[in-house]
Amino acid sequence: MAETLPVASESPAGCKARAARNVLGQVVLPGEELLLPEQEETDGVGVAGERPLRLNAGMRSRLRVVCGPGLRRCGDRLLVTKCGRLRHKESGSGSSGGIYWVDSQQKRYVPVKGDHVIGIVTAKSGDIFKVDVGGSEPASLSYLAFEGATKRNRPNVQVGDLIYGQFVVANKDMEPEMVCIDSCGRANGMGVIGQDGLLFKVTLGLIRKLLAPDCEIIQEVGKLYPLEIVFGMNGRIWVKAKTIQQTLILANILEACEHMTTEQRKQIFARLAES
Amino acid sequence: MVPPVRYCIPGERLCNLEEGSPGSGTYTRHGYIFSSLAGCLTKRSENGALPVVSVMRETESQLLPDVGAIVTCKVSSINSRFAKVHILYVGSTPLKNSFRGTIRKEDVRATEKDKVEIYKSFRPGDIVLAKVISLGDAQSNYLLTTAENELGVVVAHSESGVQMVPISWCEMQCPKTHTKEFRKVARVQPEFLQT
Amino acid sequence: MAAGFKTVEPLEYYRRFLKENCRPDGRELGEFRTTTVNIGSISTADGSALVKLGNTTVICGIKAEFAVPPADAPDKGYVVPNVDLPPLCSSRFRSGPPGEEAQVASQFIADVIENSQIIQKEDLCISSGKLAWVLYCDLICLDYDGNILDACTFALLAALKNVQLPEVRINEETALAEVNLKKKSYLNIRTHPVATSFAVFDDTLLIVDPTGEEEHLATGTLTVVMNEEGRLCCLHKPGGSGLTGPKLQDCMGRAVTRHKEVKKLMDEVIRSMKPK
Amino acid sequence: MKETPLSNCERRFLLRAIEEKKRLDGRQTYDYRNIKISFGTDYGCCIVELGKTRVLGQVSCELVAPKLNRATEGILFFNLELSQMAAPAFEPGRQSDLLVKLNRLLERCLRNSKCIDTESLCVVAGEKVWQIRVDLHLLNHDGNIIDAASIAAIVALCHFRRPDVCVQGEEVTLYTPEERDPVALSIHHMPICVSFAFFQQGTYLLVDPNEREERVMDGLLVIAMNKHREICTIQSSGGIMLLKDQVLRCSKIAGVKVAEITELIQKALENDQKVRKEGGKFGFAESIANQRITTFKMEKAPIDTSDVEEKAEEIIAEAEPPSEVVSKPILWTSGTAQIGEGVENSWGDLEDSEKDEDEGGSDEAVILDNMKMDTGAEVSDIGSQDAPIVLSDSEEEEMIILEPDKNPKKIRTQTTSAKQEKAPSKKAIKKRKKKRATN
Amino acid sequence: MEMVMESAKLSDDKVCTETGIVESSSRGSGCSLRHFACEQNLLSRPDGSATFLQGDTSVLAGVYGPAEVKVSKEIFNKATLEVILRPKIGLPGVAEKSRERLIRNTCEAVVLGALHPRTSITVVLQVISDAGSLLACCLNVACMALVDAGIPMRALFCGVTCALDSDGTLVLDPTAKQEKEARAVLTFALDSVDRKLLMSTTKGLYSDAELQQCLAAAQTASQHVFRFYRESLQRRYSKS
Amino acid sequence: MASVSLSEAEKVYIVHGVQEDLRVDGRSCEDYRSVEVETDVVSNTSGSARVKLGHTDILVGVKAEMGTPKLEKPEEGYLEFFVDCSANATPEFEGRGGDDLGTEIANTLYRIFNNRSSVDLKSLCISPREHCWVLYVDVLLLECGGNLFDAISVTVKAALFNTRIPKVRVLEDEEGAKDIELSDDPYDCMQLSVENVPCIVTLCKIGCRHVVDATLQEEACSLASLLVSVTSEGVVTCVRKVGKGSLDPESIFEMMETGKRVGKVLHASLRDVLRKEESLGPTRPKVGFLG
Amino acid sequence: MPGDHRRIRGPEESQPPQLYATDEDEAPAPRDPTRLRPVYARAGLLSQVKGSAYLEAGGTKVQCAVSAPRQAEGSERGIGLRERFRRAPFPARRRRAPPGGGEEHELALTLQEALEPAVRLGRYPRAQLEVSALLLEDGGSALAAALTAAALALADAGVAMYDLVAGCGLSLVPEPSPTWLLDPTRLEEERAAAGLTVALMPVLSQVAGLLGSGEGSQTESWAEAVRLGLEGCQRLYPVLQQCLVRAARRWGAAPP
Repeated sequence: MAETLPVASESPAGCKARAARNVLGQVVLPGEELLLPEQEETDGVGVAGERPLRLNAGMRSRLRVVCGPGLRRCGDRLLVTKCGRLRHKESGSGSSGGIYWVDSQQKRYVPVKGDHVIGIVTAKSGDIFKVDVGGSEPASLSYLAFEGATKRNRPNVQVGDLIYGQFVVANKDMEPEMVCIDSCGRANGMGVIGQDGLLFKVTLGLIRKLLAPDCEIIQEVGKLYPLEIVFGMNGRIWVKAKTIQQTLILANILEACEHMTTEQRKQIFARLAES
Repeated sequence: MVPPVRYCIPGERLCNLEEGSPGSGTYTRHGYIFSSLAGCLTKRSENGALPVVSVMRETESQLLPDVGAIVTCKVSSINSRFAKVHILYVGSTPLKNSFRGTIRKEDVRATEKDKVEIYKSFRPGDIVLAKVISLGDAQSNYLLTTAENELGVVVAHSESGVQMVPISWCEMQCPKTHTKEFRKVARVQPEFLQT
Repeated sequence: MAAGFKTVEPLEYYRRFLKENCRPDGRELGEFRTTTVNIGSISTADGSALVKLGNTTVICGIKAEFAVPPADAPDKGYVVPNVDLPPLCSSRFRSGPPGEEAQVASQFIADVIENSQIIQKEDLCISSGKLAWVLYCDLICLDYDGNILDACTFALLAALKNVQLPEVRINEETALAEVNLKKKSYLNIRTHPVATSFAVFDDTLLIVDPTGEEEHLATGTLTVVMNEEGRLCCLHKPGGSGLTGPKLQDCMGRAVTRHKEVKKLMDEVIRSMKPK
Repeated sequence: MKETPLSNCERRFLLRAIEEKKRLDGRQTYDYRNIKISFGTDYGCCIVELGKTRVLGQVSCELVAPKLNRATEGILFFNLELSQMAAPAFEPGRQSDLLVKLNRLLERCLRNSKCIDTESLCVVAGEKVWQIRVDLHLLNHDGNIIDAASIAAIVALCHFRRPDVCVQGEEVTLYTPEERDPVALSIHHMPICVSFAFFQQGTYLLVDPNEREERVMDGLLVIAMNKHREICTIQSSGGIMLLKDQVLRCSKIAGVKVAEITELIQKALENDQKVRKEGGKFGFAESIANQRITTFKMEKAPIDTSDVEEKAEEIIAEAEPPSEVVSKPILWTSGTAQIGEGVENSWGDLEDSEKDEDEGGSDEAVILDNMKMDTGAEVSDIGSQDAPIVLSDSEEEEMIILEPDKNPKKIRTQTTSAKQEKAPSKKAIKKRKKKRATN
Repeated sequence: MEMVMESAKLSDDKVCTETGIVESSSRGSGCSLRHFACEQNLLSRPDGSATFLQGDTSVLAGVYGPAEVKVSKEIFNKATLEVILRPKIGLPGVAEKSRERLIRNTCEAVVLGALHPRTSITVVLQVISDAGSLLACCLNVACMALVDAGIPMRALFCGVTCALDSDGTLVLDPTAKQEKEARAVLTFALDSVDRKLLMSTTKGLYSDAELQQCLAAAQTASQHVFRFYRESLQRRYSKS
Repeated sequence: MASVSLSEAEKVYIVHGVQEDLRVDGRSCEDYRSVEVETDVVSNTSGSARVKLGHTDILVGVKAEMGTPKLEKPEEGYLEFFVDCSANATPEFEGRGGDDLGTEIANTLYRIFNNRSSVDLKSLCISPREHCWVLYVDVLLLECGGNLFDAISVTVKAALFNTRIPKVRVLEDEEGAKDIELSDDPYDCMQLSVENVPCIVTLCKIGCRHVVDATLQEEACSLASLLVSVTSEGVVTCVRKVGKGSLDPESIFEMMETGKRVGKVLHASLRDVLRKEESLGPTRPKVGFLG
Repeated sequence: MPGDHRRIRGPEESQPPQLYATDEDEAPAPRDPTRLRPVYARAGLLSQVKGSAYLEAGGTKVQCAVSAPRQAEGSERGIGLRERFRRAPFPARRRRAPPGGGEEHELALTLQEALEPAVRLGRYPRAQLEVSALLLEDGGSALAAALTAAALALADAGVAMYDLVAGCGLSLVPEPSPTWLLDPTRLEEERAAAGLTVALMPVLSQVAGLLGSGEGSQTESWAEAVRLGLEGCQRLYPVLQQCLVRAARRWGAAPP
């Protein structure tokens, strides 16, 4: 009664893989499989046939293509693991390849090495701070990871303070570790965030949108009032304008951007500009 | 052919102290040696000295990790300061329910302790040979060390899930992807893992 | 030392055996462990049975008591099954109220009773709306080595077969029950549901009657409960790796044979109980 | 799971905003957030949304025996649940202080205010009364749980219909909705909680605080009131001192709010009534806002299942039929049998332990016999318990079967043969016992 | 102060939904799914949330994760998945527990927990109203909520309930009334990649042929459900 | 159990002392510490007492409530014991710390009262299988200074002695419906006979001798002790070995004898004290924190 | 009742039919007060625990198990030996709804206090040995049987001990002629005026446990009971010995 058949071979429905290139910018769902450019010629879209050069092809693609969030390599294809729009960025040289990722609107943050985030100090223990970054476990931040900090003069950080920092260690096996200095020991913008101003949360999708180069939302917001603003990849935004009122308005606009089409947004800004 | 084995049970009086010296699995009381286990009696005497009387159980008699014991454990979680492990074996006897242990950063290596980085020494899932240095107090777990050449990682899997082969005292390599990963590698690569 | 390998790499260890179409305990993939049943083990219970599947041991004791029938069904009695996994059956379990596993098992047994109609609740009614029997079926696992669902189902069936209820009359004037403990009669067991459990290995390989370890390593399990006409009264697949129609069909084929085996065993035992 | 901590700057900002009479969501000091009431298809079921705070209410009933001291009154039971869905910090099945506090407040607001006519819930005095159970589930926690809960509770109670009953002597008959229209509860008035959050030792106050505001408030004053401006319960927590006129001012505000909310509730109820009467669509499906891009609907979808039969037949045809070979059971003693040879199994064979019980039986006989002569001999009898040991030695070999180096086949045959010659003897013993039992 | 009140819209077609009489006649072969509706991301606190309606059956789900995990429940190489099922009336009992287990194991089959070791993924399900095929609805809402929370999955899954009435005719997505009258009720969970059976639980007696038929029917039905998933998700991302 | 940790030296000192029949606080092996008994200390109870035995301080309140007799004993009332190990007795009782000890003590109390002679349960019955008095005995540990069991049993006895149960009349109307009438005169009430209520004497094995009424320090030196409940006639109703040590048979027999001897004396003195307390009546000066 | 929603519920209340039985069961037959019922003991039956023992004395059936030492939780105070005693719902004539509450707690404590003297706890620092006894059928002297079984289980688990522990139950036949009966049956226990359970460490001849109560009687009578009990325990010893040796043989403690 017990026969050994690998799953894949007895899955007719599963193989309707589309070419990654053709679905760029479209909504993809978990479970979909995407073909990488170099497989397209070897086997036409959809047919999962025998390919002598597969491993070789696999090797090549492995060298070129990087799987961003929401994608995983399965065999020589990409498996979609999150729902959202498929994005692609050319790697400096290679024509195809580069980085593929899924742009989803999730709220929960998972630390990624190099990300800049806003954290809340929850505890001091020994020579480290515990910082809540909205991930599954608090990040650790060393007393010495501040500009000009030494064993003698420790930075003045209280529990409850906001920290703008960067992850130096972030992988699934380790407790994340952040610092407030860059490679050459400079703060450049990182460190404790001012005592007033307002902190609020938006989806990670929106943050990515806002941090995208030449994002017009930012420009428009900038036109409204003079302001200080900090974006954390973990979906936290800290904003401060001259008055409470202005700060509130800014915060509400940015939150609203979540579900506004460009036109709607334009109108709002227009209205505010008048008032 | 061996003489018929004598089985004895806890509390059984074996002999008085003149006839033998108490070995494992026994205790003495009022000048007599009593058995404290259910097992079979063995007398062994080196060069005419008093025979050592002890009671043996073939099945695992050792129940607990003890200070100085070599234990086999599995890394459960790590952070920059220490690695948490589950102790699976004491010596060669498996534990029915695993005990938790901790390998602190400073106990990973014998030399250059300050240069040690935990995540360059262990990863969750690794199988590690270690030695018990203390039972820890009420709160903390067993404290373990790998600061010996013979101690450290004996089995580790690469990202692609393949068992890696050690290539130096601090590196292992995945035979499939040929990627190298850092580990605190134990010198003896125990054969038992290739059954 | 293979033992070492076994605990360090249990899955690999198993795969090596399964490649050879056999298992570490020497069974074939489709082979059950020795099944032993002993009926009437507990004299203080109104009905009892002890079932062993290899190491797995389940004892079922049934106690019958009086109660007022449920308001919504005045001519029905109660059957109250509960599975208990005490710490002594495996160090996995802690003492205290039933854990998830025990609750799931209890619910499964309750479903089997309900679906298979093994006894009609109407048979338990003594006087409509006034008095009915409650059958407390307590299943206690003494040794947990996998596949308790099969063991429990069998133990329950065997114990029910063994139940003898005393004669009850309702005294007219006092309207109280009068029990004659001397005169007892067997329950009317309508069908014989038999459970057959499978474990799925690496999403593909089906093995029957998994041990505790096998269950632990398996990527999914499946339990089929069938009655003598080959009708199913339960297809219980709690998640795990996916199966296709044909695979299911295989399982049912095995279940049919298993039912024959068990039925035969039951009849044998029952016959042996009859005073000669 | 832990709550995300509140940062110092948030706290400071909130307080400063409040001083400037500003609120994060742009409300004025005395503004409530939007209230949305939607009903389920079954009676007594509603969802109340207070801004982002959501509460699900469901009323149910059953016939029970009344309380001894209240023979002619129905029973009201309230239960608010804070499920983890509403906020990560809520642990399932834990009676937190907050939960206890809220439930007490609800009971004071709705039971002690006698807003439900419990006398009318009596069916047979001292025997059968209706127990009305109000289950409230917090679905999303964005502050001011109690107001939302109290609204949900009273709305659900108003919306609820209980099956009609009639009593003839002893007989109590329940009618299904098809037989007789279910009856509504008789409700005297509608108490509603209004919460006031106080800041800076009571210098500033806000109506309907949201979750962030609650986190920075010093104290809370809850006033339960009906539209006749009767206060049903009032509770101040957080240990702030309030001046008399502060409380009076709050009660005035509460009066206004309650009036507004009551009106809203009645509108909602009437509306639902209307739709039901006109046989239109109702229930939550209708209350989902279609314009939102996060929502999507699909009408009834026909599905072609014409081919399932042949599919099924195919599969069954392909599967190989169940094997006919069935292993033969081996009977050990009456009441004990097994299938399959004794593979590894540390419980020894049951038949062995069974047999020992029988030995026990036979021993009993022995003891009884020589008990007559003298009891001293008995010790040896107990000793003679190792009779079974001798017998069960056969089963030692079975342990050895596991050893791969040995040849299992051979030994098995040995053991089984051993068993076979054992079995009958045991039967004999059993018979003897039976006789003893019978006479 | 402003108050919004959502009035239930009237609609032309007069199918009275709570008494399934009209249905059962309208679907003689019984082979249709009731109208579906789904709203995502409707709760502010959880990381992901969804509500799912099949006819008048509706369930609400909230998902947290990957979040912190209790040390006692920590698993070193994968996420700890928890499912909490909350009945509408009274406290959860044994029945809920065993359903929680069914749903949890189904989710585990598709969630890529290995990507987030030593974290917890919690799915809280709240029954809003039960008008038949409840378990199926629970499965569907759980899946949508997981997607909304952005939990990595190797496939989607859906639940389909089939009922066999006394004369053996097959009814898909039955109402409470149909379930009550049915001789057997089978509920399956199927995955989106190769339509395999992930979970099954059944009531009543039925033959193996009937089982295979129900399974086949469920597989056909699942395609509609998955299309529904896709369309609602496409709509959701239409503005980003 | 509340306990102190002692150094070896301390232990040796105590043990040797006991050998010489000379205890740290100057008592001999069979002496009790001074006992302060005070009854009627809690107003809203049917009876209450507070006992100070050295540092051990126990408060017991008895509440008589009407209930239905147990199925198996339709003509009897019954007692319910609840022991509260309040955290201010010792920090170890924080949270659920004291629960185990609490149940242990309660169980022991059930044991010593689980016989016909101790209390006349029949007298607590109002109308068979319908109504009876239930005596809820609440024990509150205020401070643990060793020898809890003895102290508690004494307090319970005192509280029961102090208990007043209102008289009730069962009126039966024509169609046989029973109706119970509580007499409204607060002084018209019945009193339990505590003549046969036993007291516990705990004998603590220290070295090869045993002492009564051990202090915490002494308890720390002893591995095992024997708990004997004795009535005023010196009849033993309950024996129990306590502690993780073992005892040799002979010493057990000795201990029982001692227990009996000491118990009789204890009862005698307690009786006098209670009589005195009562004779003073309400006039007596109330001492104690609840006075 | 706590944990009730974790069990499948029955009716609110139910009574055993015995209450309505028309005929009362007969009084226990007079017998030699020193007779012990035949005992069947077997160690090492269970596969999933460190050590186990099944003991059967007359109608009484007990299963005991010892789990491998657990790491004692920092907070947990029960370092050392931890006893659990459970009676299955069906051993007595009246089904008792779990959890057993007070009684089980007391018996567990007695077991624990009676076994602690025999176990060399010093050998198990910061660990917890869990012994659980399950009473399958109560044919009288259940506690005693549990005691003996637990001791066997400990020995079978390879726990270092000073000595075994054997338990014996006794009950006092009420007036007119009060006599102590050794190893009473359930019927005898139900009619007894007083009951007593003694536990003995046979080799060291030390009393490990003692628990008795009932209608008051003179110390002499109790003393006599204890003596009788201890003698009973001594007579049990050979059975235990045999049982353990057998177990030892079974797992084949071959000479090294």
